[in-house]
Amino acid sequence: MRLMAEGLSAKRGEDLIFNDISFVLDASDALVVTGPNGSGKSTLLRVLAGLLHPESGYLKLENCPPEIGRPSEVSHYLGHRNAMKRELTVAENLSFWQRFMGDSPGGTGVAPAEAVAAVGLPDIAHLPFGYLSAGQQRRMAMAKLIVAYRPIWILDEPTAALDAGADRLFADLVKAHLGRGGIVIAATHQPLGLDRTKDLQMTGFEHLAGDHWHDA
Amino acid sequence: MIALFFRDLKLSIRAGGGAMIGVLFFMTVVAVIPFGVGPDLNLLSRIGPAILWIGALLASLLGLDRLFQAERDDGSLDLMLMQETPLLLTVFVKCAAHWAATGLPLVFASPLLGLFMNMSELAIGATMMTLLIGTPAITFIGAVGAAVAVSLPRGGLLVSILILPLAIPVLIFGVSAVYAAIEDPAPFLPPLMILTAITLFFAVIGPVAAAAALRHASD
Amino acid sequence: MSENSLAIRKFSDLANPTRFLALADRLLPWLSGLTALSFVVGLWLSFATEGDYQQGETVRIMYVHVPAAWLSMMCYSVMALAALGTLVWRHPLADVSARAAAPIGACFTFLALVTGSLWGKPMWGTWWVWDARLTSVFVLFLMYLGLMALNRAIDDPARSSKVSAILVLVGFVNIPIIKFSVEWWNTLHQPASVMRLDGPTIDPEFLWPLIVMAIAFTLLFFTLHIAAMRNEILRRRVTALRRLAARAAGREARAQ
Amino acid sequence: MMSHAAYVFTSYGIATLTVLGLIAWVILDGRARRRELVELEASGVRRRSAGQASGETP
Repeated sequence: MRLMAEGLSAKRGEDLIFNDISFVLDASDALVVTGPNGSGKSTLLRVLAGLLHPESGYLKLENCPPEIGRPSEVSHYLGHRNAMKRELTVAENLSFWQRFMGDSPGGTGVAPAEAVAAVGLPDIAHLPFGYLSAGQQRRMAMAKLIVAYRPIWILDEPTAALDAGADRLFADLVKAHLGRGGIVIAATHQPLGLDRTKDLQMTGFEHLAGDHWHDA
Repeated sequence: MIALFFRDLKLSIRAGGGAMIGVLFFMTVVAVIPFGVGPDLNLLSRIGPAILWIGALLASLLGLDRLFQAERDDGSLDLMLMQETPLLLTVFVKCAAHWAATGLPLVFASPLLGLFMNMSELAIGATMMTLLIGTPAITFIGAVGAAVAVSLPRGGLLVSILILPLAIPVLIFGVSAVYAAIEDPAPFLPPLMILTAITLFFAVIGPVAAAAALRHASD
Repeated sequence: MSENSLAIRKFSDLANPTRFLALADRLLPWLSGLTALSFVVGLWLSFATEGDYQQGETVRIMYVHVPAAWLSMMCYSVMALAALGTLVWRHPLADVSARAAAPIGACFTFLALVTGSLWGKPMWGTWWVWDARLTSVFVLFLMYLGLMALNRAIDDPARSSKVSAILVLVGFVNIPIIKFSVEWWNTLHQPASVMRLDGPTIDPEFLWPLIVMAIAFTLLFFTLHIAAMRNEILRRRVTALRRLAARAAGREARAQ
Repeated sequence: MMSHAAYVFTSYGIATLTVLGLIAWVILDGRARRRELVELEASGVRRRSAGQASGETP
């Protein structure tokens, strides 16, 4: 499994956020995207997750099973929001995502109960999601990553609302995933505590790309 | 897909869900009409089917903007866009769940309100049948409006303005089918068949346009 | 214009707003002159011919009403074409033309409705009659208002162009259904005692003013459409520059 | 009841009013945009290509 990005660039509205970004990620590689606020980290991750059409450049998956159309079909995306319903209990949320997403070829997800234990909150799976604190909710969102197997993980500031203990726990999860030959792309400020990672420094605002409106 | 259907169903029945609001709004609208129109029964029985249909149309328009807005607010819309299963199917299942949660209760509430309108059994039966066939069409068109207005702050009001002109044929054929059933000369079947055709037509156009709109609206 | 700019070059050089502006500036004086001329001829013709034996003077309303109704339909088809332009060929100016055409289309539809009802008063005795054609034009008017409300609600043109294009196409697909259902509805509720709207069979004497007025209206539409597109481009240019100013100010603040 | 000619006159009157309204809207809108553009130019916001040397590539 190899993820290749060539000359990616993306626009938000009229502004060009980043230009000509390329990288290659092999199995058990980790890419940490750093950069000041508003430098396009989240935009890049949304492009990688297929949620935003890149203005130019392309994203390709190599030596992966043929029926995979877009890289986004085999990737998890953990954004700022937790994608969990407040009224449903944690167990219902997790089992829904497990049945809805299903497993990508080459791996199987763990049972919700096991996933909740893996993030260190085994006994509150029956509570409605709205009752949990921000840190607990973030951990449950991470539990969603292992409920359904996806080789590529795209994480947007995963450790935002987490305390030190949870950080270490999350780093173990990521290490375990990399150990199984997965790929991780994380946009974060604090170091993830991983040893071998590739780095991508986002420079930020390129220039106003909507030039055809105000150009000569 | 079935998981999504039952989850949405569970969600709309749970506390925050929109199921009850639609039916209550439908009842209040229909209950208020006689106060405006006056209590004479034969007038009410003549306009009964039309009032029921207009009430059902407005009630289903009411709950529509929450269709995608809730998903977008908590981030699950992003995950749905990424999945391998075509977005079209996901939108279709969400519409079916929304219809089951809000449309179906309207159909079950209509006989009770039919009595309010002093409608004959035949008219109540015909209204229920046409509502059963017609309300899914409104949900499917409404899905397009909801998808278009998903990224707008006050999208809710816009949905009904955008969708009303498109829902007029459904209203026309629904009510004309009921009147055809009541007055003998006019045949009941043709308007009903056309109504079914419109529902099937929107069952295709709705999800296709809504999926395209969602894909473009995700910034 | 830097060649490797990211806007996608499409079939004609019109894709570049600046060349479009230059073309518009050259074309508009000619077009407005032609429109004025055809209006003068049209009005003269429509008033020179004597009234119809049955309807008397009111037939002259037809010379305004029928072209306005045609225009409202033509304008929606122009918008549907523009919607295709945005979605299929990703033409940057397509959304501009759709956004510029909406208010004009709405005004023509409003005109068709008003003149229709003014024509209905002397002949059918009521201001508004639920004739099949009037009703479907009214529904079209509602769709125009919906589209204008949508365009106004989404402020960021880049994101809203595709979404409103989809809605225009969905509306366009629905026009035949609405037309059919209104025809059905009209015949159901009202036995066809209503006089056909298009009045007497058109004999050549009325045909000429009608055709000339139709041409005049069409020219008027294109003049207004190009001028409105020019305004829309200028409006986007202003927003782009304002964003540039904000961005530049932001950078200086960071630089100090 | 208004005489027939009155209807014709009113309908043409409304038609001209609407058309004039449209033309006025287009002209005024255009002028307002140009005024804004002039203000922006005056306030030092250079159009990207008009301002800097042409050498700068995006």
